[in-house]
Amino acid sequence: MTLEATLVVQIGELLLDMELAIAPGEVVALLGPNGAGKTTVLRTLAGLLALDDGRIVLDGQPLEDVADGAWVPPERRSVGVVFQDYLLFPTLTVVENVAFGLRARGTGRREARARATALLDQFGLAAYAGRKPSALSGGQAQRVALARALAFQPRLLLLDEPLAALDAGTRTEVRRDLRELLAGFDGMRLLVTHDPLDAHALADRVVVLEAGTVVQSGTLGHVTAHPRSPYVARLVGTNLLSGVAGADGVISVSGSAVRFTAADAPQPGPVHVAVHPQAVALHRDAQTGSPRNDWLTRVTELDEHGDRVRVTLADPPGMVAEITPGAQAELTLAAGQPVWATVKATEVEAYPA
Amino acid sequence: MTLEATLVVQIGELLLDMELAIAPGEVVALLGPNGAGKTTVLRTLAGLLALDDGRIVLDGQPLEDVADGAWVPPERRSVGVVFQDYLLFPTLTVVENVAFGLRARGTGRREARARATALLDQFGLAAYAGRKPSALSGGQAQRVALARALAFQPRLLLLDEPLAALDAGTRTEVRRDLRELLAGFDGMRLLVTHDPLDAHALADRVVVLEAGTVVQSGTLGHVTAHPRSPYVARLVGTNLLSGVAGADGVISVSGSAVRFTAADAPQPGPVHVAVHPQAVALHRDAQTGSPRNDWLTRVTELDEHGDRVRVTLADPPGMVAEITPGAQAELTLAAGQPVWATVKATEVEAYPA
Amino acid sequence: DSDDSAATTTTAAPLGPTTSTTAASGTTTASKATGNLTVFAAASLTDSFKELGAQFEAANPGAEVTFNFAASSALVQQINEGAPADVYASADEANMTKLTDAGENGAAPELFAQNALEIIVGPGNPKGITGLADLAKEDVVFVTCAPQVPVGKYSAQAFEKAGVTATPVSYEADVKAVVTKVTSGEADAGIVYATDVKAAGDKGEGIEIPTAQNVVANYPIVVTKAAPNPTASAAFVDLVTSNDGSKTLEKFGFAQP
Amino acid sequence: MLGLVLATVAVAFFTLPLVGLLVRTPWSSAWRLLTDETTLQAVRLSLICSLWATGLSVVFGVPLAWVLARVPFPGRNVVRSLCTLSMVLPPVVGGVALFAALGRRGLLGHYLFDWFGIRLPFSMAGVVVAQTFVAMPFLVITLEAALRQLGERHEEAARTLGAGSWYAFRRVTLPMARPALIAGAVLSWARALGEFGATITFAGNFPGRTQTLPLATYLALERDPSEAIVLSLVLIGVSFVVLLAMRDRWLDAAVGRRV
Amino acid sequence: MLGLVLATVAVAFFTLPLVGLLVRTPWSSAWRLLTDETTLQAVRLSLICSLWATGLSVVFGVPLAWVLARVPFPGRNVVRSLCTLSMVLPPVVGGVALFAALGRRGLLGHYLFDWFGIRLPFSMAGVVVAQTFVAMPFLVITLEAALRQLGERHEEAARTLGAGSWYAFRRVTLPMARPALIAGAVLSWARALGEFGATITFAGNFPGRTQTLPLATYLALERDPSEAIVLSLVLIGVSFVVLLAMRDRWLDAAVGRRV
Ligand SMILES: Nc1ncnc2c1ncn2[C@@H]1O[C@H](COP(=O)(O)OP(=O)(O)OP(=O)(O)O)[C@@H](O)[C@H]1O
Ligand SMILES: Nc1ncnc2c1ncn2[C@@H]1O[C@H](COP(=O)(O)OP(=O)(O)OP(=O)(O)O)[C@@H](O)[C@H]1O
Ligand SMILES: [Mg+2]
Ligand SMILES: [Mg+2]
Repeated sequence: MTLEATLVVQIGELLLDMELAIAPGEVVALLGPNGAGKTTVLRTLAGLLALDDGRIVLDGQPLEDVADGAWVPPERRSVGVVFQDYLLFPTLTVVENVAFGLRARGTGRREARARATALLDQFGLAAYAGRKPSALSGGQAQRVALARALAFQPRLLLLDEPLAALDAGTRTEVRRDLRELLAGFDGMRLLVTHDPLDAHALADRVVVLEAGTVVQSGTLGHVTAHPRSPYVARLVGTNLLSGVAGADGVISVSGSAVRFTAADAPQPGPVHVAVHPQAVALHRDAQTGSPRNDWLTRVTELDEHGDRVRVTLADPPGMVAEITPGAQAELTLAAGQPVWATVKATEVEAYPA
Repeated sequence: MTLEATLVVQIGELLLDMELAIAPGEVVALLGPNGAGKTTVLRTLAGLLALDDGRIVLDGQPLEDVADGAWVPPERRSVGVVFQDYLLFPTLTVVENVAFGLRARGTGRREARARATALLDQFGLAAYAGRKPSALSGGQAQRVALARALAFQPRLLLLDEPLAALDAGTRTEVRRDLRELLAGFDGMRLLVTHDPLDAHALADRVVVLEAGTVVQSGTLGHVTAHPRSPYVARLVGTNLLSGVAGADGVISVSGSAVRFTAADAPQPGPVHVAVHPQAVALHRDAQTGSPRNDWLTRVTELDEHGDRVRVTLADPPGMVAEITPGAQAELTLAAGQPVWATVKATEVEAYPA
Repeated sequence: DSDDSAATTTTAAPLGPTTSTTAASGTTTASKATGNLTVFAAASLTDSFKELGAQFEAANPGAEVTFNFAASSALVQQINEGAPADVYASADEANMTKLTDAGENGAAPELFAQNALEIIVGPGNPKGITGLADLAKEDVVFVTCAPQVPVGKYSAQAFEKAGVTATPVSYEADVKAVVTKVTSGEADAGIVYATDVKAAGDKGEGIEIPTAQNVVANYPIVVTKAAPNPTASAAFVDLVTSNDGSKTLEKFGFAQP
Repeated sequence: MLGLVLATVAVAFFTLPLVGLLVRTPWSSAWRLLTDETTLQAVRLSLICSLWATGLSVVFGVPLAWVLARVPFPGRNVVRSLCTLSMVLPPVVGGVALFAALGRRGLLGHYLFDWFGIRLPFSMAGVVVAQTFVAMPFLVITLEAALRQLGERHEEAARTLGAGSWYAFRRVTLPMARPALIAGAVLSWARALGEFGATITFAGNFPGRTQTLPLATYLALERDPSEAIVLSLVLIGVSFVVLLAMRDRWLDAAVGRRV
Repeated sequence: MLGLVLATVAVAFFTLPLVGLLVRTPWSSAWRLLTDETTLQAVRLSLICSLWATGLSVVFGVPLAWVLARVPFPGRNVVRSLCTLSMVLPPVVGGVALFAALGRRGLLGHYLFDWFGIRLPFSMAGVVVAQTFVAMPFLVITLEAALRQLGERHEEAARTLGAGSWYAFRRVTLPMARPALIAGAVLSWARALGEFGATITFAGNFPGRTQTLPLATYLALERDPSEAIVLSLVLIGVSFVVLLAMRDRWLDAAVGRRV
């Protein structure tokens, strides 16, 4: 019993074309830059946007199939959605909003109300039960939207940036609650988010969507270790270079004189090279020893984050180095200043592109 | 020439009551949990919500003064707002939306259009200039809203979580662009955000609002070092305890047997104690030496973040410790397991509550 | 047919009969009449007056007649409001009186036509109506005009004369509404003017009402006080009251005073 | 400022004639007329029938508006046009059309009559039918526009929550369109209350049964205009009260500002 | 499903009478009548006047609706009621009221006449005035409801961008309310096109000058009901075309789904 979908739909200039499979009880995080098509994916799964091609099968039942014209309307798919802009019902009170899904499915008024109230308590919204959505703050509204989608237990739950408007504290709490709730039942969940922490805390697997196509998917750990696109690299905060590995295992990074060696040499051919900012050491002058993984460059930007200093290095090969305030105190780096960068071979992750 | 405001307004159960001053060219970040009243503050400053008491003075001109009934309507205050839910004009194209402020202020159609287009380019939205907002993705819409508020250069700029819907990458870019733009002109800016990084990157000063009142304000550094409320502590990711300092400088933390000494002893009396998670060391068994800052507790939660392991320790005194994967490998901690925690006196920040 | 009945059932006209001399003068003075002439006439005169208007224009080159047809009451209303009327032809004396009371008349009103009551029934007279008495029958659905409307008042009088008491299902607001009800088959019978039966053509049949029971409507005409074109007005009134005029009117079912 | 100026002119344009009427009202005879039995009958009948007509307009008009706004089908424009033509029918012709359909000899009417002995013309029911016929389109058009203006996103949300489109409409969209619903109902009601032509033609004019206030007024006009004025003042008074009841807050959508 | 059933009944209710009319139309005499000069004049006049009336209704009705919806002032309900009373005036009385105000002996009218020699009654202008008088309220009510339904948040946003409330209304709110604006205009137009009572009283019944189709129909009725039917078919035809032109997409608000 799973979700299996092949989604092909043209929207504006964007052609969305992807495969998606979610196992029962699994939570998949859908990551991707703005305009990648994440919301569009959710709309198609919910039945709010018809496919141009492909099919959607939930628990073996085809919800939509362009081939044989099968089509199940949204209200008869067991799908819950948290919309990016909430779409709370303005004329209903908060509790009526949350109870709506149950009422629409025929639950008695009293029971629906009771369950809705319970859920509101859980999200710390009890105080607002009687209010109209127009009297809620942004974050409150978002939590209500979340509660509304969770109130009836859909087989497939689609969450479109459900935590974006929450403050740091509430966010961690809701994240925890959500994790427990989701652990609870064995439906399938698709979570759109821009925050790796959400993915880390909630998702078993991440799918990275860019310009309508999947560029990478797998466990967060794996994706973090082997980013395959600048977006992913930025997302997980490592440096990503692409180059070509020679027969000798030496990697020449495209567009730069610098050559790298990795502890475990990759197959010859085009490769991705991932280097963690903390693995990039900086020095005032050239280092003796292995000439490899060692190059002269310039500081383009300095940026202190609490207990780290992020140093952006000039292209090519563009990199970010993260050093301790102590190191910075010695080096006294400043933007525009030349500097030697080195990376231990053991810290160079190289894998086929 | 500054903004000076005393805002008193009752909205629902919330009584907003605060003083706010912003100097020319200054960027103030307004932080606070959901429902603290941030948006309400912005609405009052923009003239969309009348004060119950107090006054708003911009560049010496009173915009509103309950005392003498002074009142300047929104359109004649030079105030730009990015709304939490954007409020783009659905019937106008993106470029018309951005040009609206200029047109409304009498700029010629062609010029307004030109300047709007330029701004759109800057935000990488040129491709969407001709679209209706309904054809934008969440993040795109938010950037348009930002551009719209920046297009005409208001004396006072109010940004309500302007980056919440942006993906990691775009977010850093926009943050940079924004910083340059804001550095450009000498107006005053108030930025509502939930992300300390935004505050760090953009704001000179932060004001923390909780339940309608200011709990703390100052530079981010200072606030980070001396959090005065659990919310702030959570926000900046340190542990906050409150206790009482004895004459001997020894601090007994309320509700727990543990007693702390700080390198520089605080004045006797009630104090806040801030301890950075990385400063909390964990051991299988009791440590010899100074008996202080050393206590037996239990692991309640384990949580790996990339290159750190966050260990939540049992109340009292509730704390989070951050250790390296290496350390974890040795300790092999598991939830529920007893553990000894220690903190160097030098790592204990104590200051009057 | 109905014409004769109308003619034969003529009773003395309150305003006294018009003399044929005026008719003669009508034809003589006609040549002097030029310019625009505005005639406010009762709606029931539409066809007949259009024809008279044509005759008038033929007889008086340079004269142009404009008509304003509406309910007699509405016309009085308009004239009292200062409407640019030269001539007012009413379907009953009551409305003419309203005009004279307001002093809007330029001369004494003259009667130019009469209209007798008839019972109108559907084609083939399905219910076999023969006279007013039949209208009192249970299974007969009949309509008359409301007492406020002249024909309604006359109908009431007719019933009185005939000693019949019958309640219609509806008191219509104007006589054409009665015709419509009957011709569309909603009512079995109605009381209308002879002219209406004629106008209804084959959609309705007329049942004459004996003179003894019948009541006649008098049609007065007058030149208004504020008449922009008095000479032409007089000429037109003369034409209407002349013999030629009478002939034309008879064609449409009117009787002579 | 231009907007205000134009608005003021408009108000004057509406107020002046009413003032004029008041000026010309023969207050002396007014009282006698107002307390006249037939007048009171007419008022009662007018209210009852117009309210019935409004009720029917809502019951049938709301679903129709929903279909026109939400259910796409070929020839939707034709249907919309058909359902609004009765607005432009000249008074009497409207009645004739109703005869043709529901009269004793009408397409449907003669079955009603032959089989069930039901005769709509000359009955109070006839009045209601006639009024509904001319009044309903006002509700339909107003509401359809409102529904289109609202867009479908909230309905979509409702459907993902398991609501059929009709349920979603009733629970979510219609409440959001409440101002338009009320406005439409008021327009229909006003139109029904003032209805004259179709009524007198189709239902006839019988005091206490089918003689509504406009009919009484019209007849009064035949005898004495000033009487008519008094009667229409009654009509005006009645509707003024009702319209006043249509307070701001009724009209206000429950949806306030989103903070 | 209930909604659809009710809607279908409604459609039938509107279609049947029209079919009935067609059935009873004397097609033989139809052609002669349709090509008759006065008929064509009437059609032309009806169109011109009703369009003028609609135009005026928009020009004055939109600001009025805006004031009623957005500018709070004491007695706003009273004003709203005043401006909608003309909807319920019985046909003829409407004309009488206009006389009282704009007639040559009217409150304002006699100044117009004495000072400028302007006489509205019995002129084409008079027809337009009469039609506007009865038609405008439909636009006002419809639009006001739509404005209230929209809420003020987008206007607020516009004002923070420096737009005066009237400018904000014109550039932002009105376009968002376009469906209602169109609907209101159509209702007014339809009402104006079908207007009879006020027109024949206030403007008289002069072929080519003030004789609109409804008036022509009324006269035809005096002569031969079946002629009247033909004429009203013309009226129906004309409006059918116009209503058809009111396509779905015209009615659709530009605001689609927000992704
Ligand atoms: N109605 C439409 N017409 C044309 N283009 C559209 C329409 N709706 C969306 N798009 C485009 O499709 C792309 C995908 O939109 P979508 O909302 O799925 O992006 P997203 O991944 O949700 O982005 P975000 O993270 O900003 O929400 C965007 O570039 C958007 O501009
Ligand atoms: N119209 C209203 N009636 C009653 N209470 C309201 C109304 N609008 C807002 N509130 C309450 O006022 C408080 C402050 O709202 P506000 O939107 O300012 O919070 P906020 O700081 O912006 O929160 P968030 O970060 O979630 O946007 C909230 O608790 C909200 O519930
Ligand atoms: Mg999205
Ligand atoms: Mg907010």
